[in-house]
Formats: sequence, structure tokens, C-alpha cells
Amino acid sequence: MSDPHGATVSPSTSTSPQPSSPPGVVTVTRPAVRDPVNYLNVDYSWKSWLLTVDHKRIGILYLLSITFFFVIGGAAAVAFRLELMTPKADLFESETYNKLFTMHGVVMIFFFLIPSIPAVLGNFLVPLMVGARDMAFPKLNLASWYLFMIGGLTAVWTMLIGGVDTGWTFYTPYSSTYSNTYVMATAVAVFITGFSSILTGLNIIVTVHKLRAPGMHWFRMPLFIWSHYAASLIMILGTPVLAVTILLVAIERGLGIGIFDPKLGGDPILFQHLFWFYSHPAVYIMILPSFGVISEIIAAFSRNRVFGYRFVAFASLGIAVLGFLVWGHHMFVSGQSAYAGMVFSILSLLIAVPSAIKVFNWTATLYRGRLRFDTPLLYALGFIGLFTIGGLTGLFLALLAIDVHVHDTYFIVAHFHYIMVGGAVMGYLGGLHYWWPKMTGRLYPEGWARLSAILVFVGFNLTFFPQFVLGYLGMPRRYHIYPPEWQTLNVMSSAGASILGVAYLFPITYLIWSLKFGPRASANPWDATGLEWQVPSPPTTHNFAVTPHVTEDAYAYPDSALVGDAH
Amino acid sequence: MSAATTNLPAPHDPAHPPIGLYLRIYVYLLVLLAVTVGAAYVHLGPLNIVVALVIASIKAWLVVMNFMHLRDSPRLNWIVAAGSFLWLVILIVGLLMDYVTRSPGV
Amino acid sequence: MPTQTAPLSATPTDGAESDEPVAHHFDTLQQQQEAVTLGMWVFLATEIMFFGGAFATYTVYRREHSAAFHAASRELDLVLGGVNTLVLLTSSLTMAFAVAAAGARKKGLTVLMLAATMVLGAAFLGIKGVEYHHKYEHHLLPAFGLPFEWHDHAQAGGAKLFFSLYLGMTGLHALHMVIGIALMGIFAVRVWRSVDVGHRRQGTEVLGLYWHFVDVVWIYLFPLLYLIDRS
Amino acid sequence: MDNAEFQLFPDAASTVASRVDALFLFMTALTIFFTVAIAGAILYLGIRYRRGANVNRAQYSPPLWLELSWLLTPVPVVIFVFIWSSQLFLEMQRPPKDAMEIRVVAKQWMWKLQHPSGRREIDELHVPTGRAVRMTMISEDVIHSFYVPAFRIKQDVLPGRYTTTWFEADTPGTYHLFCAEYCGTNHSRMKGRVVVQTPSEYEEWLGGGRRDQSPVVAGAALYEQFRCGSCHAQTVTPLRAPPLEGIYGRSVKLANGATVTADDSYLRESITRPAAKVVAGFQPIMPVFEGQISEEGLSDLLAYLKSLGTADGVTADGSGGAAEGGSREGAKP
Repeated sequence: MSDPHGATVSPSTSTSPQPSSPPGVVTVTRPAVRDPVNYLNVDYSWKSWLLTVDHKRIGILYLLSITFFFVIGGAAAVAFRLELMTPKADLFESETYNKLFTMHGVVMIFFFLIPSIPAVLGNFLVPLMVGARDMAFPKLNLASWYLFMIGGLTAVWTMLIGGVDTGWTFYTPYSSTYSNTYVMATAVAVFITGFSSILTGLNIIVTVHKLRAPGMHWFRMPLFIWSHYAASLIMILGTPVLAVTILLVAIERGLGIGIFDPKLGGDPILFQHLFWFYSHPAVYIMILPSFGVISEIIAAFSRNRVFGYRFVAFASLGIAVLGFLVWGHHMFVSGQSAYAGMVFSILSLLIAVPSAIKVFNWTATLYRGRLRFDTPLLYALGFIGLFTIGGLTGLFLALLAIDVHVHDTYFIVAHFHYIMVGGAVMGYLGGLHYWWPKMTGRLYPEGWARLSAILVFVGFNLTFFPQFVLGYLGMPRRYHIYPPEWQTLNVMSSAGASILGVAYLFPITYLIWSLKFGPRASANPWDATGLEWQVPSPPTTHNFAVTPHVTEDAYAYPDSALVGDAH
Repeated sequence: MSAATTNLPAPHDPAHPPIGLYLRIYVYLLVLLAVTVGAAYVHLGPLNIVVALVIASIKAWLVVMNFMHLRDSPRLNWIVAAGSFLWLVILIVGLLMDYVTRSPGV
Repeated sequence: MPTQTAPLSATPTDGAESDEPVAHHFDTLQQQQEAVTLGMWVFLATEIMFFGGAFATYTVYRREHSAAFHAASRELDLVLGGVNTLVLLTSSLTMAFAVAAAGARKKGLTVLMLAATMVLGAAFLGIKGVEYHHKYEHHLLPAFGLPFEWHDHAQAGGAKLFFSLYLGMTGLHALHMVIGIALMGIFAVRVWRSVDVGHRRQGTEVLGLYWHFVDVVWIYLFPLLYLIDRS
Repeated sequence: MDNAEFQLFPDAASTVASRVDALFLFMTALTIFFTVAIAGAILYLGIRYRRGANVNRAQYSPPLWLELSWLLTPVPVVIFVFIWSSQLFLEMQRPPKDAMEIRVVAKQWMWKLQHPSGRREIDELHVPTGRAVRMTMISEDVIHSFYVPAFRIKQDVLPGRYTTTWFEADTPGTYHLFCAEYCGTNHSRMKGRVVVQTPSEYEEWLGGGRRDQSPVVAGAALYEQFRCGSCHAQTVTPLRAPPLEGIYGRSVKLANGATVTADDSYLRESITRPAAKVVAGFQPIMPVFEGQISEEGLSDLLAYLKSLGTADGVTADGSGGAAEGGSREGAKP
């Protein structure tokens, strides 16, 4: 499958060169001249990158951009974890501390986690996996990256000129009236990025519906596709509500139009409702794609069909739909009606059902498998453990009586980091390692990668487990001055964060190293199933020289012990 | 190459656009506009809003079905249209669930 | 169902620019048309949720401040609002004609109908501007720190919320109209220059979907804002 | 808790604390059970089915009952804990009728508290053991949140609307009071102490210190100052405004046909924005007091209104009962 013909057409024609470009774009890879033509070496010009409509190149652009934002958000975290080592305000003043955690939240959520898997791995892999030559709307795809960059750079710019201190939740009336920081500019940044997310979701949905290869019917699709489809539903149905809410805050602040202003009889809780209508499902935008990655990895490294394929597939859709019905569990002590709270409580608890299905099925997929403990599997198994803890502690928060005590404490901080970092980021790193040979044509150094996977797991737990204890003790979030009896636990957490920080630097280093020195990857280094492994590594610009014909279910490993499905 | 594209009705025949239908729909819309304005002058109490929304929904239905050709569209487009409307209902019902049950003492 | 195909000879990027109707990554024209139409409907779903956030806000506040909303609604100019509804409905008709004309490969008629739609859209915006100006003169424009005066001092808060929502919702709607008119202008030129207007049918159809959607939003906005209580 | 010793579990000083802890510990046990089970299964399967191990890998088709059992197992568990937690929550939401009322005004970045006797405190709250205490809270600016970890209670404090929470302390001591909702620059300095005392110590404390005017007296003075009585009195003919005797806690029929209970938030709104919910049979002629009376002043006025009798006919002494919507018709002439 290394047929290079047909991929020789440059995606760009003759337009004037772009004046500027993000740093580091051309450092991606420079394969030797003798390489067969692929999507990376087909054209080295700046223009060919900045005007590309190739979904794989756009995925790479996203990869570089979100790594940049991850480093920024991570630096903020390192800074405030240092501050939190002592119970007093010694390293930073309160203004600075508040801006740091806001920056961490805004950057990590809107500019790293939400685009992470869908925009990098999803962009790269969805067309490959369904057997298409590109996303349904290649130009919109590129536009989405530009919107993302405009939003992201606006956010970075606001941080450079003074920052914003509202927290990533922008609660009114603090954000609309009282804060003296750059709320407007940040709101605009988030608003713009929202449209980038909408366009990505739209593209994935239409691609899955209309561009599947012949024979690729719904129950032959890899679970990666199912979970991206579910996440895309949330992106298109939830994100617009965030956009209009942020817009209302912005016009309230900027134009003096009162929407949530309590002085007019407006209701600040209404803002919270609208905000969480998006922002709770947004958690599933982060975690659902990760579910998809984990399904792929576990199947490939146990050489088994995924246990209960249909249940896992429908669980993704179930989570996406249920996720829209539970936003009020962020507001149990907000002054929301107690009866509404009870409805939101039981609906939130029910999310345990599809989540449990996934965890049980992944674990069962190991049964009678042929397990190879390479780095992606290490990340995937770590994911299952951390997601289990994160999910079960979510039940605590869905229970009204416990949530009254732990709401807005470090307990909730620990919980959502178990989901977002222990879940989404572990999945992202696992997926990045798994598909790295496909994306770059190079193999990463396995020993270093395993070491860093273990370090991430250990560092993560050391950072966030003490926060569960702190939270139940009652330490409120967004506090940097705290009672001295909680110092030990905070120091433990900061120590863990330093391990985690170093562990994250490892992959950044050796993955870049591998671009030049890593061994060449074959088309299918893991001997995995899936259309993406049937094209060369890296693929050619148009993916498939001949449209593939799909005749088998996903994960049809010839020696799979698990057969059939529970239907 | 999609598995889902077969056996769908072709969009309305482009060679013979239903001009007459469009004009008829247009007249209906104008009549409904007059009706909704008129209804606003009748005191119906809380029913005013219901009447206004029903008329607006009929108008929207006429536009969506005929001008936007949903009538001749694949079922998937129906699902998208209905689904987005359903999601809006979820948002509004969820919000009202809080507001109508807010009461003192609890 | 199409099977083995490899239309890689097509220019990769230029499906819309050139008169070659099928982009490189689609196999058939029908597939492309379905994908584009579906894409537009999905986009409109996001638009429904976008306006939906504002409609939800409206619902809650109308319930909480019903007396003020009733009184404030009467201050809106029903004649201008009604005429504007008429104008917008008419523009939807001309838009439908434009789609029909493109389908029948009548270039002149397509451009004419697009132009008529644009003129009607501009008329709508003009009338809207007049309304905004009236509100400004009557100190009912609660923005930019302008003075806001409400005859019933006791209901000033609720009335201000109503006019804030009025301004916000009609403003968002007007913004969508401006975008629609701009897109239509660009598109009309393309139609005019195209060799075979049939290749623009798809584009006209999608543009029409957007325009009709904007019309549907107004169909709801009009009674909710202007017709709360006229009895 | 004044020392800097290492802590693993929080102090418990209210009647609900141990009950919340019981639910928490049950959930913790559940979490440990499932986490250990999953981790154990992964370890066992991982070792047993490692590549190269010589084990049975015959084909296996997952039976449907297995999937269904995974689907259904969590359901009874979540329903059980839901019922447990919701019962407890509703109790935590409903203050007993005889609760003593403490009024709280939060602002950036301090807590202002007032006892029924009138004694005021800032960032410090003294309460007796063995007596239910209801907090009626409002904010002057942004959203704050009243949080006492040792009591396991938390409630957001909103601008423009009263929220309430309650507790009954049972262990004397000094405990943390935090603002839990991010409220701006000095959020992490918006904290204080809750001092739980025995009833006799509390009485002694209440008697000492500076004498503040009781809220009822202060409210009566404001009532005079703003000449509320010139309309709101039964002696005025024709009746221009609803008489306020016994208004507190009553059901009030509104001009638009709806019915509301005259609780703190409704009465406050009717002072600041009178036209929002006009009582049936009256014209919206009352002037707006938005911004003219401080939150403390409004609080005093409400205490005074409450002293004019409640729906239950009990004259409240500042420790008035919970607002129970009575069945009597509103203040119609």
C-alpha cells in the first residue's frame, strides 16, 4: 500500500505568500529525498501549510498550536502550585494569583482540552478511518484552525496586557460589572474559538454521514468514530449556547445593555444555567473522544474485538444525550430550586450507567487477549483506573447532601482533574503515541515513552489525590491563603505537580527527537486493523489511491478470541 | 459512496419549480401575519402567548417545508431540524424547571 | 451505489471556484449535494441553539417581569414591525424564486431575484434603523450609557430588561441579515460570471436555506417582542 | 483546629455533619470497592493474558446477560444513594420553625452578621449549641457563598435576593468560615470564624460588648423615616396600599392573577421595585426605593414587618418561623 501516485497535486495554487506564520511549523519533519511522496513532503513551502486544506496537515497545525497552549496553561499551573506550597501569600499577590488560575482554566479548557483529541487526532483520523479522501468541508476545516488561532492569540494577548481574573466560569455579576480586568477581550476570544469548535463538529458529523466508504456501515465503524460523532453532536448543540451567553455578558459589560444585572431584576443564576448548559456537556467533548482512543488502543494491544462493541458505541451516544440533561448539578447551592436540584441529581447519577458499561467492557476486552504492554496500552490502562476514580467521585458530587459540603472545594478540583487530566489527557497522549508512526512516519523510543507514561501516572495521582482530602476538609477552590493545618497536603500536591510537569516534558522532547532520529515506521507497525493502517505511513495527500471496500467489522483480528457481539 | 445515499427522493425537480406553490405559501403567510396581529388585540389573558406561538409555528412550518424544501429532503435533514428544535425545548424546560419550583421555605 | 472510483484528477481544492461541480473528495454530484445540504442544516441547528439561548433568557424574564414586559412591548412600533415582517416574508419569496431560477438555468432571472432579495433585506435593515432611532429619541435604548427613561418609574428595571433583550435579539438578527446580504452580493456576482448557472444551483439553495432561516427567526421574534399585549 | 497539625478528616460540629459523613464514607467504600475490583481485574487479566503466555484463548462470545447485568447493576445502587442523599438534603434545606434567625449581609470582602438581639459581628459568628440557627443572607455586590466546613453547610449568597441555610451546632469550639464562591481579588481573605458556645456562654457573650439597636427597633425607625405608614395603614381611607399587619408569610394574590408567598425576597422586592409584583386591587403608585436603603436597612425593615405578626398569628420576636404559605387570602381591602 505504498502507492504514491495521485498525491502529487499541490493543494495550493498561486496566491500571494503569507506574511507571517506560527513558529515551528516547518520543523515538523523533513524526510529524506528518497522517501515516497506523502502528505508531509509533497510541498515544503510555508504557503502549502498555511493554505492547506488537507485534513492531515490541519491536524498537524492543531497539534502544534495546542501544544503551545498546553505549555502556557501548564506554566500557569506550575506557578500557582508553587504559591500554594505555603499557606500565606508570599510568591504572588492575590490579583496575580487570580489571573493565574483564570489563565490556566481558560487556556486549558478552551484552547487545549476541547480541541485536543477532536481537532488533532479527529481531524487526522476520521477521514482515514471511514475511508474518505478528506473531511466533507476542507475549507471550513482550515477556517476553523484560523478561528482557533485568532481566538487563542487574542486570549494570550489579553494575558500579556494584564490578564483577566474572573475564573474560567465568568460568573456574573462579577464578570459583567465588578472585575476591572480584560473580560471583554477574553470573552471575544472564547466566542471566536467556539465557532472553530462548531466547524470541527459540523465537519465530523457530515463526514461520518456522507463520506463513509462502501461497506462501512454504522456497526462496522471503529469506536473512535462513534465517540467523535457523539462529541460532535455536543459541539454543535452546546457551543452556540455558550457563544450567545458570552456575547450577552460582553454586551452587558461593553455596551451597557443589562441582561443579567440584578439591579434591574436580572438573574445571575440564569447566566449559570446557560453557561453550564454548554459547559457541562463540554466535559464530554473532552472525554468522549478519549473514550474512542482507549477503545482503539485496547483492541489493538490485546488483539481482540472490543467486548460488547454495540454497547460501547451506544454508551457514547447515551452519554452525549444525558450530558445535556444534568447541567444543574453545578448549581446545587446556587439558589436554584431544591426540586430542580433533585431532578438534576438523579439524572447526573444515571450517567454512571453508560460510563460503567464502557469501563467494564474495556476491562473485559483484555480477556483471552494477547497483551503487549507498549506505551499506548500503558496510557489506556492508566486511563481506566483514573477514569474509574474520577467517575465514582462524580457520584459524590451528584449527591445533593454531599455536594453541599464539597461544592467549590478542592474535592471538585480533584474530581474534574481526574476526568480531564487523568481521562482526557491520558487518552490524548496514548492516542498520540499510538498514531505517531502514522502521522510522522517515525517510531518513538519505546523505553523512554514507557517511563514517561508511568511517571505521568504517578505524578498525576500524587498531585490530585491529596486534593480529595483537602476538599473534604473544606479547602475552598481559588484560595491561595489557607489555614496552616492544610499545608502538608498542599505540599504533597505541589510535589506531585513537579513530577507531572517533568513527565510531560519527556514526550515533548523524545517525540521531536524521533522526527529526525526515530526509526522509519512501516504502514502498520502495530499490526492493527482499521483503514488508517492500510495506507502508507505517513499517508499520501488523498489518503486512498483507490476507494476502499469494507467487508469486515471493526477490530477483526484474525486471532481474536472474542467473537460476535451481545446483540 | 455513502451507504446512506441510495433510494432517496431527488430534491424537487429543478426544471419545473413550483412557482404557484410558492405564491400560495406567500399568501398564507401574509394571512397568518394579519391573524397574529389581530389576535394580539383580543384579550385572551395567558392564551395570547399560546395563540401567538402557534401561529408563528405554523408560519415557520410553511417556510421550512416549502421554501426550505424540507418536504423533499432526506430523512436525515428532518432529524437535524427536529433534533435542534427538541434541544431548544430541553434548554427551556430545564430552565423553567428551576424557575417554576423556586419557592420559599425549601 | 458507487463503488470503485478514483477521481483524483480533479483539482483538489477548487470545487466551488471552478465550474467543475464535484470536489475531489466526493465521488458523485449527488453525494456532494447531500453533504452540502446536510452541512447547512447542521449549521442551522447550531443557529437555532444560538438564538435559543436568547429565547430562553427571554422566556425566563418574561415570566419574572410580566407586567413590565406587557407595558414595554406596547412601546414598540407595530406598524413598522408589521411592515418589516411583510418585507422579510416577501424577500423569502424572492429568494425561493432565485433558487427556482437557478434550477431552471435562467441566469438573468436568478441574479434579478437575488438582487430583489438583497434590496428587500436592505429595506428591512433600514426600517429597523428607523425604529432604533425612534427608541433612541424616546430614551428607550439601554446601551452605551444612553439615558433610559420609562414613564412608570416603578417598572423601570423590567422595562429596561425588555428593551435590552429587544436590542440584543433584534441586533443579533440584524447582524445575520447583514451577513446574508453580503454573502448574497458576492454570490450574485459569481452567478453573473458563471458560464452555466446550473452549477450555482447548489450554492443558491444553501444560501436560500440560510435566508429562510433568518426569516423564521423573525417570524418568532415579531410576536414575542411586538405582540405581547395589545388588547 | 487552631493548631497546624496534619488533618485527614474535618471537624464535625453540627447535627447533620455526622449524617453527611456517613453517606460520604459509604460512597468512599463504594469507590474503593469498584476501583480495587477494576484494578484487580486489569492486573489479573494483564498478567494472565500477556503475549506469549500459554493460556486458553479459545473463541468466546460475550453473552447478552453479562452486558445487561453491567447495564443494570449501577441502577439500584444510584437510586439507593439518591434517596438517602435527597432526604438528608431536604432536611438540610428546611429550617425548623423555631430557628433563631441571623441576618447576613455579604460584600467584597467581608461578612456582616446580625443576631436577633441586634448585636452585630463582622467576620465572626457566635452561636449556641443545641439551637437551630437560620441564616438569611444577601449580598451587596457579587455572588458569595457562606461555607462552614465543620457544619457541612454551604449556600450561595446572591445580590438582589435572599437565600437561607440553617444548622444546629452541637460541639463547642472555633471553626472556619469561608466564602466559597469566587468573588474577586480578596476572595481568599474573605473568611472568618464561627465560635460555637454553650447556651449560657452565648447568653453571656450576647449580653456583653457594645449594645446594638435591635433590628425591629431600627426597622421601625426606618418605617417612620420613609413615611411608609402614610399609605400602608388600615386607617388610611380609601386604602391606597395593602396593610402590612400580618403580611409576613402570607399568600398574596397579585394583580396579574398569580399568587406568591410574602417571604423575605418578595417583601424586599416590593420595597426596592414595588411594581414588579403588585397586589391585586392596588395601583403601582409606590415610589422605588432601589439604592436608597442599605441592605442592612432593608433587613431591619423586614424584621419590623415580621414583628407585626406572621401568617401563623405568632408575633415573631425576631426569631420568626419559616415562611409557610398560609391559605388565607392576601391583603385585600
